[in-house]
Amino acid sequence: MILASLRRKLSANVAGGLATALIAGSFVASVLLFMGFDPTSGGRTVKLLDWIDVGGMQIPLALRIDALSLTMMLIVTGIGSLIHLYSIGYMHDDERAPTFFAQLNLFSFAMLMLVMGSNFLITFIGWEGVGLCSYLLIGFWYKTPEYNYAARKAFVMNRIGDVGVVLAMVLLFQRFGTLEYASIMDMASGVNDPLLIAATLFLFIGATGKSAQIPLFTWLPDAMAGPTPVSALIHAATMVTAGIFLTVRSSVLFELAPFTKDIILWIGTATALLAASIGLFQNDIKKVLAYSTVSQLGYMFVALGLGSYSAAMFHVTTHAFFKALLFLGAGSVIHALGGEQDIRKMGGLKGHIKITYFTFLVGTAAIAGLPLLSGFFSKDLILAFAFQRSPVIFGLLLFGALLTTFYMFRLLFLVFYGTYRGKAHPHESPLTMTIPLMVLAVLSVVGGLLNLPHLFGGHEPMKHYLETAAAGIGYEHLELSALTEIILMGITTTLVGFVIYVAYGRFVKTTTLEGEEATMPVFKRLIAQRWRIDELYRALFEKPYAWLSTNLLAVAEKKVMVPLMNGVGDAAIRVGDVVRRVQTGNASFHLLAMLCGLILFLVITLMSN
Amino acid sequence: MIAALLLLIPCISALALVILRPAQARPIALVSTLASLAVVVFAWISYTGGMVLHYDLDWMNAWGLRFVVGYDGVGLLMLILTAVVFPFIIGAGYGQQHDRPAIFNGLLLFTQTFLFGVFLAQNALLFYIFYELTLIPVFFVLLYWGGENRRNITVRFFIYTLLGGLSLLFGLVYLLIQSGGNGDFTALQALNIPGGTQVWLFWILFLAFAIKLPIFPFHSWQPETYYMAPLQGTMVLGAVMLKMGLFGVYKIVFPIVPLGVEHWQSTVILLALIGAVYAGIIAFRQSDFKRLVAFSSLSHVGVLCAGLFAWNTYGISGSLYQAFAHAILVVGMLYLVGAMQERVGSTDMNAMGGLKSSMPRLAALFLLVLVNAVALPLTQSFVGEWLMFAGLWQVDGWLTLLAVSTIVLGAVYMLYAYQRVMLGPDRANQQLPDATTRDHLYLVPLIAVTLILGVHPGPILELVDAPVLQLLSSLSVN
Amino acid sequence: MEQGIITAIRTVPLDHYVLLSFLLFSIGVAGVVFRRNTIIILMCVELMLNSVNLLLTAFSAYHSDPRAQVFVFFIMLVAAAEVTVGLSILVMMKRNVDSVDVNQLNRLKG
Amino acid sequence: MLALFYLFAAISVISALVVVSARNPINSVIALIVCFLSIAGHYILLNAQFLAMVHVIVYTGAIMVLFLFVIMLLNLNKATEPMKSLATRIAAVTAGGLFFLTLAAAIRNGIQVQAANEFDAGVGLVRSVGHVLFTEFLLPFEVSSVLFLSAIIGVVMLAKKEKHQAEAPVEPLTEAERARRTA
Repeated sequence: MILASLRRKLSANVAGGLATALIAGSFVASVLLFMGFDPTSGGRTVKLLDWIDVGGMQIPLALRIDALSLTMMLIVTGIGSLIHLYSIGYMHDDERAPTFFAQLNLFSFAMLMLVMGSNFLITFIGWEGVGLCSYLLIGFWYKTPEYNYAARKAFVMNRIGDVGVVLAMVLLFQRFGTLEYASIMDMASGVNDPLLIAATLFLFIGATGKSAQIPLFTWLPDAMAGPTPVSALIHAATMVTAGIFLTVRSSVLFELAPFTKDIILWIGTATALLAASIGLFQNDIKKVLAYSTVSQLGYMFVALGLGSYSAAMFHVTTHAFFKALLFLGAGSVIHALGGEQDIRKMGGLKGHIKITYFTFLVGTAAIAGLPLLSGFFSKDLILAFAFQRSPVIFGLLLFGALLTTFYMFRLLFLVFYGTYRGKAHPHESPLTMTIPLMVLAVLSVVGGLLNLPHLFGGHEPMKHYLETAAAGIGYEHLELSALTEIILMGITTTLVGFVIYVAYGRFVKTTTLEGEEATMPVFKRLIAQRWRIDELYRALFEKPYAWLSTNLLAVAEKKVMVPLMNGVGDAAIRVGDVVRRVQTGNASFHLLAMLCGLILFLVITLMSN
Repeated sequence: MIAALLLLIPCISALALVILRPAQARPIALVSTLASLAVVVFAWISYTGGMVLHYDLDWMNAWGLRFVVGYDGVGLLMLILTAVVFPFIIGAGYGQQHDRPAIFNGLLLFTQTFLFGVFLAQNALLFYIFYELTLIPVFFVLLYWGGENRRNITVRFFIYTLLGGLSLLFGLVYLLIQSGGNGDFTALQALNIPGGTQVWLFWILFLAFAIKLPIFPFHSWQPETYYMAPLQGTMVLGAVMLKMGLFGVYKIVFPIVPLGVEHWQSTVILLALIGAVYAGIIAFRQSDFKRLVAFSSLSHVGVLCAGLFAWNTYGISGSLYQAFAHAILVVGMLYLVGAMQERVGSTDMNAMGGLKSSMPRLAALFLLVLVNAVALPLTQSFVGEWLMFAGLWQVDGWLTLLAVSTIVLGAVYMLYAYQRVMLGPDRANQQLPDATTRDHLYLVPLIAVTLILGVHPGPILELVDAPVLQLLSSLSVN
Repeated sequence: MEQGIITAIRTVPLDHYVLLSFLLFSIGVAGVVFRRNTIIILMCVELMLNSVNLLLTAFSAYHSDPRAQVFVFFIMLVAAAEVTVGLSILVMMKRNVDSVDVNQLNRLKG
Repeated sequence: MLALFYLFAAISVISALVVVSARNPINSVIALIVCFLSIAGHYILLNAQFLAMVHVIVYTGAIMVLFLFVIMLLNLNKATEPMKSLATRIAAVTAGGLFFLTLAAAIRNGIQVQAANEFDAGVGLVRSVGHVLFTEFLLPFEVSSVLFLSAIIGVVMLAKKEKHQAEAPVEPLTEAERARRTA
């Protein structure tokens, strides 16, 4: 059954139907696995072959099936199948569609390796693999230099994160002598070692790269250059959650390193707020969603920093549902308008593309956390944990959530309400595209049931399920009284409702569009220009690097190193020149010299006797 | 028998080519290299571990020169490497125009002979003789078939490497005096040289290999020479000859002056890594494809050398494994350089761009080669690099950080190069042919080797494992 | 008769012969360096060869070993060949540069 | 006996000095012939009769005549040779003297040799030398004929006037150049 899910890599370059069938097949395989899996057994490891075996290092190519990997497998294959199906419609007029599906399948393969690996190094295979696929798919339309740049940026930023992962792996290997998750987690419990702080910090650096956290988040908005299904699958639902997955995988280590958890907490909070603020004034439909993704990932990291791994995974799941939905919806809009992405040129689409509108509405409501939708439960769980830790964090996160609500509804209203401001003739997407939308919409609505809290009569099934795989979940304690929880939810919901009302007034009644950046007030312009972080990075890293590269060549290499080498050659030539003068060519002089040498030689011989 | 065949096959065919100058020089050379490959594969299959001695003959005993040839696991790995890479090197000639192909291929085969000699020699002087002999055919290849400014660059290259060789000879003579005129490696390794002596003797011996590899700051001959050399010459230099440096360090420096290695270990690692980062940064702005490959090779070699000097099982095995990966990689990259040159007419990347539209298959092949260059997991390079990082960590965390940072630099310049060559808007007038059958025949096996050994590195690692452990344990006993 | 020869040979100490041949050799060497006329330089070389021959013969006689004398014989052979070649070179030189001054032959200048 | 030795020694040294110092090549040749003859005398003193004969025939009879021929052929029988600079001459004489001194110093303690073989009055006669020559050294003897052959060929090649050389001598010297060189 595991091989069934691996099989897709082999037959990847056929058309979309086959690709979809394959990934759907692997989804079925995953479901079967899920059905046949007994969570109490803790998981099993299937060894495929020896991979690296040198000296004391034995790293098998092995897969691990447990609650955590199964959850991720279901997300990856499930949403993956839907998005494949969607892509058939979306990419039908692109001549390189087979390539697209091949790369998409390769991505699924890598992502499955990532979640199924039984040790860090196998996970790393997938980790790098998804990076490569992400690179390929962002740069899918390779004829536009900006897209290539975005692809390269994504890969390089991921690579910087990978440095962290490699270092963490090396460190863990040095400490524990193995990279198997199970063994490390067993050995690590109770160990108090500053080494663990270093290792977890390195892991977190890797996670910031892959999951687009400060400081490595700028690649994700640029990654929207790729086709929209790619954005949905890779840059919203699956790949970007790899960092969270890895953290949950090694939750035991993080539990032993509270310092790292604090850092994760603050970075998560900062990212959530920063990205949400940027989202406020973006005009590109996909960019808004991208910043929203970054922001939501920030929430997940906050959950991790708070030690509530199950909440993070829960949010990963619900986020996968509604963000995939939103992206696909956005894709459908773009498709309907023949490639237009600027929301200033949309509006009033509610009547033209009903299914898209409706599903998009559901997604927006879910992400905003309207009661009883999936986002409501997962986000509130995080907020509750935050409140337990400190009201300040709770306040900040709540503010972030309100921002999210505001810009999401701004998006919704600007796109679907008001009057149509564009030129193209909007038309509804084919069935292959709308079916996934509907399925995802349903999931977004009911996703909350997966981890229904006690308050609503549930008993957090997902948490208990995951607990069998990630020991860190066992440390979680949410000890808020039911009353507090209800009050918190009440506050949140009220404020969200208020914000929606404000947004409605601003964008439906009057349709406020953002003007040119130059006319904005300073602060607003700063936000609209994404806090100028891209420019900052460019000035701070890219330009100096290029400068360094040019000058190392021009100065260090050409002026120092090459002359040094030439110096050796020239020295030889110069010595030759000096010696040459002795060679007058005058035979008697040579003879005389020879004679002198002979005399000298004889004298020395005689002396030494 | 195997040793004799390995030395004789290329040598005889080389002589035949040079003397008879047949019209079909390249196929003959190709067959000869394939025959060598078959012999090596046979040796590999029949290898059961330990040191295999083929000949142990007296030659000029008074000078410590004896004809002792054989191999252990590492030697065999190097033989495999040479044998695998050479058919590709000869095969690369199909895209190139040479005058006097018979002599050219003959010289390449001579190089192969001497390289086999280097990797087979179990006597220090025999090693030295072969080591220097390899320079001679390469010298002529560079001098007569090189590009612009070849006289100057070739002579400088020659002087520079000879200087290193001289230093090595000096060290070997010193060792011979110490050992009472017995030049066999076994005898030299049994010497107990005092620590103070080892400290300076280390550099005397290592200088040759440092130049050959080359590591920073001895590298400056490399980029220009690689650029100027004919494609196949660059392949020989980059894929195989620099491995002599690694092999020399493993065979001579490590066992004979272990205390010196211990003393200079961190210095060498630091230098090597500085070189790796330095070259990685420079490579970014290179506008010439071939120079870029030269600098990227320089960068990889820095990490290789650092891994070797990590001086533990992981580091050394990783480095030796990576040596193999690097050879395959260099040949693949350079072949692509050649393929581009054939089509576009120069190696300048400014003249390329947008080629993916007209040659999607070649672009895909390029990407697969590139994946190895940036050491993505499940390629050969990843295994090597991972082992080296693990080894380096045991030496120093900061150095590891430096080493790991090269994977970022590698991604930066490689992807930038890929973008400049393949991606971007179409160029209107370019209707260039896509990958031909020859390109496929050439690159697909290389990529296959990369991937197979990336997924299943066991066979190679097995070869390396035992000798490295033996080396390290013999040193700790001393 | 035999005894006479023995005394005849052994009366003169070996040192004397050695010294004599050294002297002749040194004179030859000095001549080679001293003169510029190539033909005289050639003659001086002959002189040096002869001094060596003398030395060999002296030792041969003292040791009663004829093999050294065979050696001298070979030296003479070689000397004869050498002179013919040397003189023909001289003729060439005269023909080409119209001089037998050895200083004219400075083409070996580096 | 000793007196004879001194006589021959004096003759050979003096004539050798004349060879070196004579301005006219003809005088040098004559002196060299005298020198060679005195060396032949030494050979006879040493009972090396065969060598003495060969010496006289080869050197005096053949080689020196060849020298004379060449001198006459090239018209060198005038004392036209420019002398070297004083410094060089002094250096040459000093070097030669020093060389002699060093060599002499090597045997300052005399030479201690034990006669290797029993004395044999026949050594040095044609019989003994010939016997060794045609048994032990037969091969070198035959090979020397090859040497002569190559010498003959070499001489013929060298002496033969080549056409292009005759037409255009290699870099004919200008008058100024020649003056500079001889200076």
